[in-house]
Amino acid sequence: MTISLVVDIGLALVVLSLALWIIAATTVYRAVIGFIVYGLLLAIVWVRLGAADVALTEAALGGGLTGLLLLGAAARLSHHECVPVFGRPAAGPVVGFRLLVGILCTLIAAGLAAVVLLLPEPAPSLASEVASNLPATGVGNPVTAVLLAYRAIDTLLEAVVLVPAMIGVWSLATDQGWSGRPGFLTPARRTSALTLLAQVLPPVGIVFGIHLFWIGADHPGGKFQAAVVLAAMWALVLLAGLREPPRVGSPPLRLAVVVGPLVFIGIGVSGIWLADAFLAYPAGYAKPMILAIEAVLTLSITVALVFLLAGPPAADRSADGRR
Amino acid sequence: MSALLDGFTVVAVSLGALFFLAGTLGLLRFPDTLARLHALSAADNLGLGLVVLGLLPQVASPLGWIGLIAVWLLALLASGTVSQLLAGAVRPLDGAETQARDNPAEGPFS
Amino acid sequence: MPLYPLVSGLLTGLVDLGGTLLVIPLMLPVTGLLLILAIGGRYAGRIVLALLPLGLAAAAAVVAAVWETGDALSYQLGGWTPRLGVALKADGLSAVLLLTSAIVILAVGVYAQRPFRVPQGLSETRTSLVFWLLFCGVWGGLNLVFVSQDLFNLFVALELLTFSAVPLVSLDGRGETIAAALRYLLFALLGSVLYLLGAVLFYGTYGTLDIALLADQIARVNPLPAAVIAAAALMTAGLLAKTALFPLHLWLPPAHAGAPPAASALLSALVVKASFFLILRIWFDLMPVLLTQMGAQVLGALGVAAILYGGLLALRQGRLKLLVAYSTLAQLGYLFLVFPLAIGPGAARSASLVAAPGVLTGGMLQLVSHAFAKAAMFMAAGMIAAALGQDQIRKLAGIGRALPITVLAFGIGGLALTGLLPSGAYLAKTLLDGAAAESGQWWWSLAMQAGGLLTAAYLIRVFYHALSGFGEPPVLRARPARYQELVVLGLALCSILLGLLPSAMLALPELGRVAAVVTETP
Amino acid sequence: MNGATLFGLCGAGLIGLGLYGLICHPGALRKVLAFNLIGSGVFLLFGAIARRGGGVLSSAGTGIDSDPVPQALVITGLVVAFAATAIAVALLLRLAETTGRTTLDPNGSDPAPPAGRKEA
Repeated sequence: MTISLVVDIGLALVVLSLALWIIAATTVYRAVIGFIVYGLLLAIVWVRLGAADVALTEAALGGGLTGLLLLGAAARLSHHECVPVFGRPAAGPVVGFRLLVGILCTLIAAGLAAVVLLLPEPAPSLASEVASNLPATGVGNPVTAVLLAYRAIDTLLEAVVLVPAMIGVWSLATDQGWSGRPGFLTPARRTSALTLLAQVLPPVGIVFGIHLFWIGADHPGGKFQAAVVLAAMWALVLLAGLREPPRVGSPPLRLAVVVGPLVFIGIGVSGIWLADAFLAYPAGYAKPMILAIEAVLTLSITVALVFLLAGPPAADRSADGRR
Repeated sequence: MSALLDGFTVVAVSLGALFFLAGTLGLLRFPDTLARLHALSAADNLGLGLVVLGLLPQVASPLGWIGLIAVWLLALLASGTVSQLLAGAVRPLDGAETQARDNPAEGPFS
Repeated sequence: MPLYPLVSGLLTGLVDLGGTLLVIPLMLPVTGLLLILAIGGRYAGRIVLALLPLGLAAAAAVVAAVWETGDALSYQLGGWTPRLGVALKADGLSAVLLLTSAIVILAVGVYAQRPFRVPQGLSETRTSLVFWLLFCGVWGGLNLVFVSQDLFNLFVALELLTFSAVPLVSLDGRGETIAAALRYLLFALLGSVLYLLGAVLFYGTYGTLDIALLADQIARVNPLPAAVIAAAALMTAGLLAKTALFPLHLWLPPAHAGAPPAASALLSALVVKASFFLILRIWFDLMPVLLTQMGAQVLGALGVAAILYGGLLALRQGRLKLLVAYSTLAQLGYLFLVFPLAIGPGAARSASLVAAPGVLTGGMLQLVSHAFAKAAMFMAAGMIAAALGQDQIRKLAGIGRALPITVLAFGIGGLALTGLLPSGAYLAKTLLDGAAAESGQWWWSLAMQAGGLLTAAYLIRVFYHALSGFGEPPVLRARPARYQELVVLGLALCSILLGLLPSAMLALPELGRVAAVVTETP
Repeated sequence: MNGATLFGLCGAGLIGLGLYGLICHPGALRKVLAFNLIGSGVFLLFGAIARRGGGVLSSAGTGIDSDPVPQALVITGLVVAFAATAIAVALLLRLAETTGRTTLDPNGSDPAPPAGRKEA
């Protein structure tokens, strides 16, 4: 029972109890608060698992942006949801059904736990293969090598998947609201504290984001984490009301979202002639190409994430009598 | 020399932990939101400062020092802003107490 | 105009590309998607119109390449071999499905030019940009699902498909279509998370995600480890949720009936088939030993339940689109009869048995003919609903004389579903019946006959109303364009004439599949 | 019982909890929260598997002692999960705006009429 095991057990128990809180909380607002704390604790769990890149992503994306999204949703929904007076949750399915589902879920969890315990002892792993092929990719960080060299198709499709997701959010606008500005991040009233934060933090955040992207080649970091930090800064500025949310139809921003995947496809297709395989990099030029792709992808993912956060375009504020 | 530094680290970090404990006690015991806010922001920021101070000798490269101090400064900035926002939600500057209290979800997004 | 040498020159040029050919069907729709967002909604229709023939040519070239070499076409992305890299592989199954989806997407793309064109004054409308962009997203997701050989890559393909299909359902912005889209999204996300969990367990046991490598390792170990059985069960359950098989079908009817006609044609004909195709991959390529287990019988039973449930509920529907959506539920049931018939309890006792050949071809024929027929029926139903302003079956009187070609197309599609003589479904049913008789499982063919009767029943109900009425034909609000009607009729004819394929072509789905030698587990 | 297996069990528990929440909670936003729980449970399981297979790499001198392939897949999965949450949130907010319903049950009757809007 080494000290690190005790810490791990404590961490696991806290994470599980937070998950229980998220499920059992009476109002959705409390559940979302619990979820944000859960996301940040999960980042520490990823550090304990030796996965620094994932810890960065989980903290920024799981705890941060998802929390922002859900908090905004919970605040908006509180006008519609029937706030249970004495803590009894809204009329859910009958208790017997819940019991049945509870038993089913505990069986699934127990089965999975048993499977985890029965995993083969010499754990199969690609770590050695990744390490031996690392010099060929010219990149020091093995995770970036997997993301951009060995399994480049997944990362390309990742950046492409964000486009239909963004369009899915846009499609929920009303037809006359199509030319308006997305409404989720516009503040009800401007507070001086938030304005101060939105003026002081973004410069630091942008420098940190670019640093995170730059060191991504050789140390934990990379384009996803950098894009999330930059998107968070932009969202903060929008939340403080310093800037108007970006219009859906603005050509430069649409090009920004598209340029990342397009450059990636261009380099991939050029690989067919230069390095005799789609998404392959010519021998000496792997690292500069990977950095070029990462730079453009960071830009595209940042803009896509902000559009995802900003929500569907709503009719212009003046026409919208809700405020 | 390193034994002295290690000793300093242990002392500083445990002091920091003590302040966190005080902050949490304040959170549990104090009657209303504003008092809790005060306890939390005061104790936790000081506790974090002590922990960062204690960890400084453990970190070799100067870049690491900058990183640790940046963590502390950003945490200060964040907790300051959040305390302002929460206090503003509980008791808006214009003193109208009742309106905000029964609609906790007002917050920055209406 | 020397069209034939031009086309054959293009085909041979493409076929000589060998493995690189597989990249074209992937990158074409993805580039289209990005260009539409960059250039904007006004030219979206034309961009798609330009890409459609290229996509069809690429799919035809893949079929030609697989047909010529008699073996699967494979390609290592980035030059990395599969344990590290991701491989693409197009065997007979993928080639058939690539071609089918290319044809259906060409028809839907041409049909949708009119409803989603941008009126003169505007630079872009919400529906036109959203539809055309998600159209390319669905097309790209489908091609990747049919061609990829890596489990996580297939997960990303499923997500691309889900994120492109869900917003199509709530395109008209009404309350109930948004609720239908949200329910569809939750079911689809639960499905893909369970699928991902299965992939994680496979990686935890064998350290790779490539289907071919996993199949080798699974074939060697005799009592399957618990993690592998759990992974297969989780993946199948997740994919069943996405295929909307009987107990998990709640989301399909409101979603497919609520979507605009062109979108519901895509959803019913192709998107639902992608997750079914993955179940085929898992059960026939990854773990053929599963076929001898009880699981295959359970899938067959669920298929029969879907046939009966879908058929009976289609009989009771008041709206035409809901009737066609419930008929999708029923027709999906047929596809799941492939699993129990592949080995069959009787035949499994022999030491080792190659999966019964006719069954896979029968399943493919049923899938292809349903894709053509259902796309045609949904588009025809859309035109009828647009013309009359409503799609109540009782109020369809006289539409037969008002829109003759549309109702004819709907009728031919319906007949193709029931499995009349020249149709692909007829050939599929004979093959499946033969396999059922050979393996002594008469009850599956009984279920197929019952399904055929139910399909005929709810179609006759529609024709009774549509072709009746002696008064003057109803006043039409919006008359569909002639080319739209001809495209839908062409698609329906494709389905009805599928049975006339030369028998040599029927061997196509079997090509390139490593002979699934199934040893009876002790 | 080392750290990796412990977090694997924690992941299995999260999946069970999330599944219960997804099925039993009527509220749409609660279902989205539960879906995120299941997602993080699956990724945690993948992380535990990565940690088990990691020992080799630390000897290779890169200092990170967990298998990089699952890490890359989890990062991609996290971004996909965020995109899914964004679409789900946009859908359920639009549903609440158009029909005032925050739940998905087919009979669609919200237990209480939406709380009157306070004049901000």
